[in-house]
Amino acid sequence: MKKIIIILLLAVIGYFLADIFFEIPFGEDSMVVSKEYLDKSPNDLHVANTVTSIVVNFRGFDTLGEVTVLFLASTAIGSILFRRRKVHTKLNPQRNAPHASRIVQISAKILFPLIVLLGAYVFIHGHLTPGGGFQGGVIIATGYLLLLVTYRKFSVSHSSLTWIEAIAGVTFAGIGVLGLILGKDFLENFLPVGTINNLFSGGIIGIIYVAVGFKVASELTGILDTMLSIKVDSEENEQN
Amino acid sequence: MSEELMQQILSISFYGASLALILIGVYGVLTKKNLIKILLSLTIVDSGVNLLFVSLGYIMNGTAPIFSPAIMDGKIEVLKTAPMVDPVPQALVLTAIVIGLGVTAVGLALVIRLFRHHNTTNIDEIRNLKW
Amino acid sequence: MSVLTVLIVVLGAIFLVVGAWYVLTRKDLLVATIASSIISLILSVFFLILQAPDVALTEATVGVALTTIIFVVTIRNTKRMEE
Amino acid sequence: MSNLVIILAIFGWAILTYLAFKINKTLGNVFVGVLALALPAYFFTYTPSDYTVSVMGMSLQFGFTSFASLFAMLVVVLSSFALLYSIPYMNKKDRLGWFYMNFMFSVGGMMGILMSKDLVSLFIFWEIMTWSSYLIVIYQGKKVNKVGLKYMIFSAIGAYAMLMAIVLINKWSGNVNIEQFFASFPNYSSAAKLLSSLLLLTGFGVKSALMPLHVWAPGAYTKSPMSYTAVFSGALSKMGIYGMALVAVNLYVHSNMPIMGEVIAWAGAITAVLATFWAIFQNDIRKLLAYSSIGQLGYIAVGLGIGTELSVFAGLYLAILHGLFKGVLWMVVGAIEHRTGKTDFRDISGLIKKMPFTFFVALVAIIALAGMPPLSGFVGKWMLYESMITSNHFIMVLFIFLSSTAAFLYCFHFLYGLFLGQQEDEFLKDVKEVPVLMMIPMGLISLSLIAFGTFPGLIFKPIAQAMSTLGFENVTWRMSSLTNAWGNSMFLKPANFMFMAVFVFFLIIITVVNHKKTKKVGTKDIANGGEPIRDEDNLHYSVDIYRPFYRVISPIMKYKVETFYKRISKGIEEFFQFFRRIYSGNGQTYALYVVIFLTALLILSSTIF
Amino acid sequence: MVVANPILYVALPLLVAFLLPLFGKIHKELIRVVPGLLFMFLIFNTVVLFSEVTSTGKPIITQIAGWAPPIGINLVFSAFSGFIAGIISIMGLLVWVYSYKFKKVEFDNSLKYFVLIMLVTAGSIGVVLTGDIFNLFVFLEIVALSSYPLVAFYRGRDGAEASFKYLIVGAFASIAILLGIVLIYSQLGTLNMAEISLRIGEMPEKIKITAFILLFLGFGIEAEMFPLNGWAPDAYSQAPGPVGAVFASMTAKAGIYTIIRLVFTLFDIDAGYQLLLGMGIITLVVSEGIALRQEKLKRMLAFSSLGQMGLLMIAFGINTKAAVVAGMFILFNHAVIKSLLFFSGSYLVYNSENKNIKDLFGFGKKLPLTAFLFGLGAFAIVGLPPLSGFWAKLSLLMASADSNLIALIALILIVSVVEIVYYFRVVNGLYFKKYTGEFEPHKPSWNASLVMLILAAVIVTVGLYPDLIYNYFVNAADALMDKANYIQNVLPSNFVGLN
Repeated sequence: MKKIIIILLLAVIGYFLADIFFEIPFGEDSMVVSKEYLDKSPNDLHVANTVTSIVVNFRGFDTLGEVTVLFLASTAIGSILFRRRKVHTKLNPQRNAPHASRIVQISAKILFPLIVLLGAYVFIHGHLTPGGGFQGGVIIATGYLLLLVTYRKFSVSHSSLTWIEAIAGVTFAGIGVLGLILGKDFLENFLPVGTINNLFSGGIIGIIYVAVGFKVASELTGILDTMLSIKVDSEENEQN
Repeated sequence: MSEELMQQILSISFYGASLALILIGVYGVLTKKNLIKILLSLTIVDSGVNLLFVSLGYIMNGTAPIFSPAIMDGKIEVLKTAPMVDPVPQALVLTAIVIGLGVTAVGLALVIRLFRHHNTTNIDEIRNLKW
Repeated sequence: MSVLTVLIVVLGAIFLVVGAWYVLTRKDLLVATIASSIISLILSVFFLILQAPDVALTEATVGVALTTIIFVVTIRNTKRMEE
Repeated sequence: MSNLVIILAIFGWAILTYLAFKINKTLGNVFVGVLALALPAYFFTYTPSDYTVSVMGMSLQFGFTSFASLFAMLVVVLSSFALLYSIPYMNKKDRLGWFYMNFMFSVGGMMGILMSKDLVSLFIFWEIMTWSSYLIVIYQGKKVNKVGLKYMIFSAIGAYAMLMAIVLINKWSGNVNIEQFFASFPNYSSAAKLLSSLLLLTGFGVKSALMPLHVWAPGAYTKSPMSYTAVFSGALSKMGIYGMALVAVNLYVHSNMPIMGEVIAWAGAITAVLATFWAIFQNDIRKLLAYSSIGQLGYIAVGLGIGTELSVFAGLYLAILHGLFKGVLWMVVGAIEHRTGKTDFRDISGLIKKMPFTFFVALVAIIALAGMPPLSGFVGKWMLYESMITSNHFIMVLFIFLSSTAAFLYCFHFLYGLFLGQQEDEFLKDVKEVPVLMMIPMGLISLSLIAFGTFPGLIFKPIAQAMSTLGFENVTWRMSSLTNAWGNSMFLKPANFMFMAVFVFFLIIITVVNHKKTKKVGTKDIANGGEPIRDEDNLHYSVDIYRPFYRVISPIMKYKVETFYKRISKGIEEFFQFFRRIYSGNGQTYALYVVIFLTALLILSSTIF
Repeated sequence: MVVANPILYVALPLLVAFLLPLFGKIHKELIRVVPGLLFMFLIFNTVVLFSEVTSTGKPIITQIAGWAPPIGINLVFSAFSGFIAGIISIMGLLVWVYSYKFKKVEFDNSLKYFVLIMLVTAGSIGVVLTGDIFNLFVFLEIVALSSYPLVAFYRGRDGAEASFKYLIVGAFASIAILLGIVLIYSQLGTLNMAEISLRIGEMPEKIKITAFILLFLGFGIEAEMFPLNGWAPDAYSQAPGPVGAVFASMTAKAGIYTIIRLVFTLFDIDAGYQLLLGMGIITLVVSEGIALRQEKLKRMLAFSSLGQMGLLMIAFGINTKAAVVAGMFILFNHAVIKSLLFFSGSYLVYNSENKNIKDLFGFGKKLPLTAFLFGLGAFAIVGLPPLSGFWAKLSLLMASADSNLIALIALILIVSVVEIVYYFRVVNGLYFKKYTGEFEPHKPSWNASLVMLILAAVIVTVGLYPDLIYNYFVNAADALMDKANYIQNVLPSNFVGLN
């Protein structure tokens, strides 16, 4: 009964939404602000990948927020699944299980640097080719995931993660504030823009994207590590 | 196949697929009792919205908004041979995907804690707070 | 845009809908999660067709890999089957 | 010096008093005494002037009209006496600083009400008065239970009705000035007239405990400390009368809406009868006085509602007088409670021996209350009857007559039960007369009651001045005689002397005749038909002395308004209990609400937008 | 070098949040000290910027990344948004002072707590200041994502359950908002709010209305509108004490801000005001009615808070200047008074397991100051003069009288009576019920007492002399209602006048 009602409700919503969407012509040029972006990205910023210039520069504030969201997610998961340090070694059965087979271990060892390299490539060339900080960061995080899964006792040094996280985050926000200090706007480019399609082009965009890459990689690795190292026994009560 | 027809079919497939994803996802959120299923449904809805957004920015026969050397000839002046698709929805969807990931991850962490607390993942049985 | 692409899109769209339904109805959460990662994969192909390589790359890494992993970890920590 | 300073000074002094009590009790008492003396000293010597404050684009005006200063006089006199009385009365209680602070706040609030020339500041001070009195009502803590809440709820209903009226008046008249409201009232549409006057009447009616809104009063009057109840019932309830007089006379008499006046008058008459009946059957002296207060306020409402010159005059006279004698009576109860610690008729008797002064004071006040000649209450009753007869309210006369006759019953009950009757030595052993500081206020007010009985002109003069604010110019009055519409006049001095002579004569005769027959009896000293008397049988004469009478009228008494209110509040709570189910605790349901809301908006989008 | 800049509201908390773990490595005490310094700086920022706005009478428009508004994202610090941002930053400092010693938490936990508090502040201020609709969405997500763990902060409670409900509903909100943004972008090709507002007439009617509905739904969830606020009471009641105040004074403010901007600035749909008014009335009545039937203190406070949000929606839905001024006043009051209630209330039920109202019976003697301040807050929120709540209620009533909404006045006043009933029930119990002895009173630390006293002082001062801040409300209302001015200030070149 409830399901039928829900289906009816959704049918109504679907009808209205479809009614709207099919009125928007598909595949037609209706750009307004984007034209400016497509014009300014290669000409003013000397950045080949317009998406990157939008993400990092024109709408860099969004990206700062986005990085914050990831940071928040990592903090949130840490807070929700918080463990005391002392019992950290008492890992769950999954982590206490025997290691993966030798073949997997060795291939993981070989794959890991390649994956990290790929990730680094992706975020270093974010302003030239598709991809960038997020994608590269996620790729690196999957590399660490490989190790975490393969070597059950492998654990990432939280201290170094914290450092990377903090430095990368501060680089991003700090570059923004540096612009302010130099008398420009927040996140405004204050470096020479270089030649388009060179690695060193786009001024601060490249630097920021590298910082984002490190940040994302460390956040996601942290998240994965937290989630993989959950202890099973029941939680201790805290009262307010 | 004519250009018009292709556009028609593409629009129906993209819009239709994204709408279907949204509605199916919402249906899942509303009816599935399992917490993890609910979160899976939410990711489906998110995917639907993202697909919709990107397909709205598409321009027929456009290219990706990346200026490649072939077009550039190494000059500062930009030559445009083909129209480029709208880069803004892509940038926004990038953000939206990451936000969706964050929400899903937090949700799953909550699921783990709820499971430890209630020893169930059925949403109907987790009702300590009501009225 | 070639006819082949259109064909892929139509098939993909159908597959998307069917896959989403499969995700919802499957009782085994692990299978459902894998199915949802396949949906993400198709989506990333769609993004590529829509000339959005950045989004495609993101969807491929986040949607296919990372989200799936987190779900799997959660399922390992809770119950595999939906009751 | 502007008027506002007085009020601010009172408020500031209240806080200082609180701090003084934190330091030392004696210091605090000194602070209380200083205010009690300074307040009348200042009030009767200063020259009023107007003052305007601008707040949030509204201009709030302060100043005394002659009508307000009539009530201000009552407030000042009564509260300074009550403050003096409090010092010994409250001596043994704790949290004195809190008590006195709120006491002074409510005095300041009352002065503020009287000084306000606009409705907003009136409302502000009204609310200050309300919550400070609420805080005193609940001062006694655990014993109070639900009384304070009831008081607060009813006050809130009244206050919000008033607030709504103020807001509407601001819209219709353009500002909140009271005089301009009265001036523009005739131009209101009839619906606006009805709405604004009903709301204002509800607001003022709650404080003056008119019948359907009186529910809070018995509890609140009895549960606050008696020294405050003297002010509470004597002066604070007069604020409702003050407002009602303003509204009733200015709006209905002068704007041709006599129907509202009739409503007030009938509400007052019914209140008078029913409250008096209730007062008769009370076994707690505080309850008795509380219901009696409600009844007396009914008389006043009758006077104001009829709206002729004489009736308003009578109403105001009764209002002032009621403040005085009820003040004394509450102080008497306080004195008894102070010395014996009891307030129930079952526990108290024969106090005349140990507390003769208190008895005398109570006697004076009771005679004034009952409206018998040598004392001032008589004058008020006389004028009230005359005004009712001259304005052809014959049925109402019956009501009032019934009520005043019935009032004799409880007056007798009060005097007899407390001071006369059976005497038990063990009970009276530790009882002493009250301290001097308590005697002075009671004595002085009683003296004034005697004086006004012969020279009512002492109060007639300010009342006549006050009447000019209400639009009755040149009211004639005499110092010690009453004239009526038919040209007869009665000189009070000879009449009172005659009455007293007769009274004394009979007193002597009865004393002489009965001298040999009287003997002291205890509560257990009773003839019985062979049944052994157990200890728990209370055979005090004055308990339930009116039971036969109660049996006669019990059918009327069964219907209490309170049950009606209870049912309403219960209904409301159950209604919302149902609403609570909306928050089912299931996250999915909440998500479903979102979807339903979206669907509803989409479906209705063509009609809404 | 710029000393004060709207951007610092967002940038600095993020910077400090990223750095806080490193500070923790230097010295553990820094974790608690540094956020306080940050909040103090934010208040300094507010003072400088606000005096500038007041003196020039024009909003401060900050570009980001050096691109003028339609291209880049911009922040608008006007008399309206700046005022709300100021309230949020001040409440941030107070929450920090209050929770400085709230509980002996471990290093890691207190680190996370302060990071989350800073980010929820930054997110709320970002929502209020931003001039770009997608940026607003991002900040809303930041607010939501920092609220989830805050709700679930204590393990002993059912925080996770509340948080999960919030997450589901919040995810719906973000989907609806995103869909609305998609629709707007597809038609107008821009995300800047000023430009959207300028060119909203170009959108086809049907799409415009659907976009409006979707955004209204999404923002309504954040603004705790009635059928959409199922998550709110749970979240309020399960969060740690100070976080309840955070919700009341920050996230709810951000939510109501979004819906106000939507109706007032973004769209030109007149029915939007009526819709807001209607939803406000329903929210008010239902929430206050349900609050009457609550047995748990925090849940009661939560429902009362929802009722206040309804009142806010009513005030802004009436859409006259007087009403908007009243709305600003209520907004200010709600932040101050509800925080005081949450602050003092959480100490009253500190040791109680279920936070039932009957657990605090007789605490008036045990915790005299806390109980007194709770009582003061209760007096203020029901609108007893001379406390600040009264003036807000009075101005709202006068505004609705000016708009001929007489039935509304009666309704608000009846609801106020209901409010009095349940608040005074608690106050009565606090002072006049017997202390059960079941729960040990927990004395608030000096910093908590300080915060509560500051809030109480604000309530009393504003109550005695409302003109002290009344002008700010008027300026804010002017800034909000003058849409043309907003557009002109953001887009000086594109602006040719409103159609």
